[in-house]
Amino acid sequence: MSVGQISIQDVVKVYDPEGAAVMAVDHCSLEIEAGEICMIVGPSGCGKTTLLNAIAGFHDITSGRITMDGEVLCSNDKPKSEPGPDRIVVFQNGALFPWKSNLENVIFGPVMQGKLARKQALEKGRAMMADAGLSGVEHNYPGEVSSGMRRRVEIVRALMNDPKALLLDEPYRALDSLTKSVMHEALLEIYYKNKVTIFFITHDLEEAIFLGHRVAIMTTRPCKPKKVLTVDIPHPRDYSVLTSKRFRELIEETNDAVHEEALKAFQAGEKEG
Amino acid sequence: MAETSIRPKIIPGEIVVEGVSKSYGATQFRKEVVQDCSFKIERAKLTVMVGPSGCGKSTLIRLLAGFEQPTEGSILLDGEPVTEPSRDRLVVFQETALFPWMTTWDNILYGPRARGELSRESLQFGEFLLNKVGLQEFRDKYPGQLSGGMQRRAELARAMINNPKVMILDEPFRGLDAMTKELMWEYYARLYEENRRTNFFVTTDIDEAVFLADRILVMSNIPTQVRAVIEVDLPRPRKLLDIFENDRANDIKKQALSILHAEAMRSFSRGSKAAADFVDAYLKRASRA
Amino acid sequence: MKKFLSSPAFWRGALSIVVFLVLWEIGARSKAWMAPEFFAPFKELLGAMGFKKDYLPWIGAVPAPSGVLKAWVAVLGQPGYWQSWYMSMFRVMGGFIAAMLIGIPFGLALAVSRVAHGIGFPTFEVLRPIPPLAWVPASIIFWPTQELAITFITFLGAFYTIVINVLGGARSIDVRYFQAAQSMGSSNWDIFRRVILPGTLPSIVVGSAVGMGITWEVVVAAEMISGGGSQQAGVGGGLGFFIWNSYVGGSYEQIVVGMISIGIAGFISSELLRWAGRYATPWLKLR
Amino acid sequence: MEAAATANGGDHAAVAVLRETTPFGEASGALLARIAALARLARYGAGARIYAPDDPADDIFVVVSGRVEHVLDPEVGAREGVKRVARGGVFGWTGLLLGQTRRMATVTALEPTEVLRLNTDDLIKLLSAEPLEGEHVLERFVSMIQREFTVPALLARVRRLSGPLTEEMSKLGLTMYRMSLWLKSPRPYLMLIGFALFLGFWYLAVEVWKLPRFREMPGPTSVVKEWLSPNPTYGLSLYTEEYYQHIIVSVWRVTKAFLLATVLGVAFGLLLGWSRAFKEYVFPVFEMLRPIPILAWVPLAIVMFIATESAVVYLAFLASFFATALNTMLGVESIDESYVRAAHCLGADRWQVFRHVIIPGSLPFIFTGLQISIGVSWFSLVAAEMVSGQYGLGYVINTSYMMVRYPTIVIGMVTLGLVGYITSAMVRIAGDYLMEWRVRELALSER
Repeated sequence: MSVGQISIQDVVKVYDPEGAAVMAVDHCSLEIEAGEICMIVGPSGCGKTTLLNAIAGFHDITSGRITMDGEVLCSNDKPKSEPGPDRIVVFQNGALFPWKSNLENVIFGPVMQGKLARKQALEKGRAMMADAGLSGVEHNYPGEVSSGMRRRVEIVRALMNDPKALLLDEPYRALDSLTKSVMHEALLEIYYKNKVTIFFITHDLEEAIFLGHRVAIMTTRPCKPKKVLTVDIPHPRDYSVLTSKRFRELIEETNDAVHEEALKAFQAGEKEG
Repeated sequence: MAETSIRPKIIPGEIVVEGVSKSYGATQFRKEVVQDCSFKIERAKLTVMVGPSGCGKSTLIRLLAGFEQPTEGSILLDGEPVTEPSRDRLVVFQETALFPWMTTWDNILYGPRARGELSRESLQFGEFLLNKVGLQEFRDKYPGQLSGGMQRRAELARAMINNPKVMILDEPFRGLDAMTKELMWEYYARLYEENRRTNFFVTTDIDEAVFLADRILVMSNIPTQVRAVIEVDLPRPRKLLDIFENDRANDIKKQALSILHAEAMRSFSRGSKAAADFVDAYLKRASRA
Repeated sequence: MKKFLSSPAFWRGALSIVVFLVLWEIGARSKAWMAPEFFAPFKELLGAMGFKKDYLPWIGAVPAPSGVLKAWVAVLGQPGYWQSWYMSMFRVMGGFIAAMLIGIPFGLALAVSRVAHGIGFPTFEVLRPIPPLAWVPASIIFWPTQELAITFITFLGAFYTIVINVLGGARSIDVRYFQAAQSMGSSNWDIFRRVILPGTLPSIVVGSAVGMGITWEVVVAAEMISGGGSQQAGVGGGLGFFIWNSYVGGSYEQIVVGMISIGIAGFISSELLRWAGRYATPWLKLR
Repeated sequence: MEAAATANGGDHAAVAVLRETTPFGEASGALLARIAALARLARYGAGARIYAPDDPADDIFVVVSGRVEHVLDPEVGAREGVKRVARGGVFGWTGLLLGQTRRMATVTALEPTEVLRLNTDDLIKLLSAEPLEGEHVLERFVSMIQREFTVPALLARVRRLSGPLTEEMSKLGLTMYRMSLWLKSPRPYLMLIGFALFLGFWYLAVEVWKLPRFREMPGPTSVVKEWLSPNPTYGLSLYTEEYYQHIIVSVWRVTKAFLLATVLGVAFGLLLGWSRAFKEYVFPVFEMLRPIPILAWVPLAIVMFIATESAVVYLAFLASFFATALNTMLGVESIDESYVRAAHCLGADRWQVFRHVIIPGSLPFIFTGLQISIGVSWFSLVAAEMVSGQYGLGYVINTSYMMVRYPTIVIGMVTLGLVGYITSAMVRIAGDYLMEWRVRELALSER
């Protein structure tokens, strides 16, 4: 039985209940299959990140339940779960420790948990970095390599802990589109090797359909799944998918749903995030 | 209020760039950024320059805007050499250059006020532009209180009030999220199609280039040169969905992509950070093909 | 405001201040409660460590808050106390305003013209490490009156900070703003007035708030050194002199009264400046 | 096929040719001579094949006379398939490419041709012997390869002169280059004008014009004379023992105060930033005491401390402590929350997060605090010494005023400035050393 099944059941999140009582997540339910790439698409500031924070254990939830492989992460009586190496977050602006070299970053997890002695961790770390095409930059600091490479070091750092799920918060937003296309392929490559569940938040519909097995389109704030699309393009996928007919049909099918939400956010003058 | 036409009478705004080179530093630390680069920006056309990031496009923009002088070669606007910044060639920068300490309205009026040409018409024209970019309610707000998309529109209005011969845009939509970006593409295309002012648009995003351009200049890596010129004969007004389905558009995209790959390959040998990732994909795809 | 009052943070803060005062009271009174025999061995130990025997080290010598309060209430009545407030305030304001009037244009000149920077900045940097108080003797010799001498020292205290902040602020204005203004046809004066000045305003506010804090530090010492410290028959006056006088006169409670008064004066003037700053830069306080 | 002939006499001719070739042209005479010595002259008849694809790529060729045709096979996809190379032209540089040992082109002599053959490995060894210039020549080689031959499919990096030495050397080269830039720019001369103006005015005002207020002031000449004279009239100059005694006393006091403030201040600041409860309890008292000017403590300090020595050090300590604690706290609060969250995700417990994220993350702010704190401790030390010290520079300045030894006042002030500057520079250097990652990042963004 492969691992990493996440089920979100009727989750509600209200910020500052007594004061402004801003509802960020409104009775959201979503099942994410084990080993699946599930894409969450929605306009900026619609509460997607709040959902991710709840799964990761950074925020509590007002009501509802989130479980992973049957084990309760958070629920009504335990509103906040503990962050752990079974579900690791890759942050939007990156969170590699700038004061540690890339290799030191990669081995941080296992060494901290005491799972691996430093020597084995270094060996495994070098192997995984080489595997992801990062050989040669082990001893550079994150600030010295390109943003695309930093992204991949961060994903390798997560995978060093053999997590059940990767939670990605718009990881490729700041990259220019040429580098972005490269990063998509690199992520798929890593996914095919490690078959870890991926919970991926984005604004970019094209990115969602190109990468995802399933795409959940969320409403503007407070966010809940408005439409869940199954992308029946076979994996492994590569760049030619982008110009295939089926891909364009899927885009058309979901475009007006997404556009509608974007326009609502646009008019409301919703500032970024 | 009558829709005053903002189409200028005779159509100015043709830029000819001839054998331009630009380098910084001296002796062994000299860095050639632009090298023997020549191209033409046709009047009343939307020319898009696309190239890998870090390939010297911004340097070319600074040369076109007159912020810097080329080491060799010449740049002519309607026959006149470009020597210093002027209202004829206005730049919309990648990060917003709205003055944070001025309200949106004061920002828009900055040009006429600075030149002492603040007349009733320019006020009226400012009002017209403010409505056109849909920022009436945000008139007294400071730029910091506007969202990314709104800042871009305010900046376009601030440039248009000066009626420049050429609008120069340096990856203006890069910071925006994907959805707002696509909305801004259509919005910007409408703006261009209305007054057909010469526009020079720089980007790293091929989809953006294909959707917006009448003509695409595909640039090489440092030292920058024009690698290819592709005419985009798609009909106007352009709609995102039909461009997306249009096969001609896809061919143009493929053509541009293959050239850009070759460019990124070469820059890899010089260890340029930005292109390194680009090459990985090419090598993988080449090996898989 | 109501939310702040009811929040736990406020109560915890209040509690810690009360505890601090109580401890201070007990410590200061250590001479009294340590008198009985019971503490004799403890006193021997203190003596052995080189401290005075009959009270707790350090804190024992400090007057108790209750005493300080009593002294403060008594002093409030005396015109001399308020006169020293006025004298110090006058000197601080004199030095501070002079530092603003000279410092801001000097800082802007350094930022705007390369030649001015080339000439002025190295000399400025060489003189900066010399602590302002080292200038006191030289200032007394140079300036005719004591008043001017002290005001010059407060001027120096604020001047360096203001110039550094203004220079840093003007330099940090993004080049894009200049380029945008230039392309829209602004003359150099226009750019200075409508880009450089507003762009530097936030750092002018920060510089002046910090500068104000330093002037209060400096005025105290200058008054002590020139007015009292060196036992010279100067006209004296000002809170610094008030403190020194209380020390010489042996009423330690008044020393603490003087210290707290200057603390309040410094705090108020810095806050006033920060408030004025917020008012002058509305675009900084966003939604 | 290849008539190899090495003629020593040919060295001069070889140097002349090398002078004309693109990559070697800019090298210095000495390096050129050594390269020429390496070269072997070779002659080919018209139509002779010099090498073909897959031959071993051992030598680099420089055409002395005649012309060759250099044809890259189409599969390589080079921009210019066919290229004619005449005198001063270079070809056959494949050996320079990383991991490339086989030829890729066919080269035939179009007419009787003379060439210089340079073994690639020997050339690389020679160039690494002179890293600075060698690196420069190789750099030219790379840009030449870029411009004339595009070989996308082949793509390999040019073999670099590896080894730490070259990196240091190029850094040295960079600083020397910046130095030469600085000298060429008007800045140093303006600086001299600035100093001249200041000292000139001081000299004129005091010793020549004798302006009203300036009359009693000590002039620059008297100060310098006093400072440099072996037996100074007022007993204090570079030669007297006492001068250094005062300096040592002051520096030792500041060091004691600074170190104590750093240890306590950083620990206190980290706690303030790290635990919200601790901050809510303690910070109000801290903020209540902070506005009190340090120097208002002087009389109280004298009362509290029996020995004036510890009173002076206490005052310098207090000033530093507030600055360090506050900046350390700001440092902890400035750390991006996602770093803490990332560490939690990776299974680090609270203490590990503190050690591996909070402390390194707040280092930049801590060092800003330390820079301010060293300045402020000098600031307070001087005043404390002036009011109550027995030794130290502050004491010197004050007593020399009272004893009407005016030049010594200025000597004291200038010494204070120098010593203050040196100590804060040491703090900055320590900071750069500890935060190498920041230094590299800033350097990178600068380039």
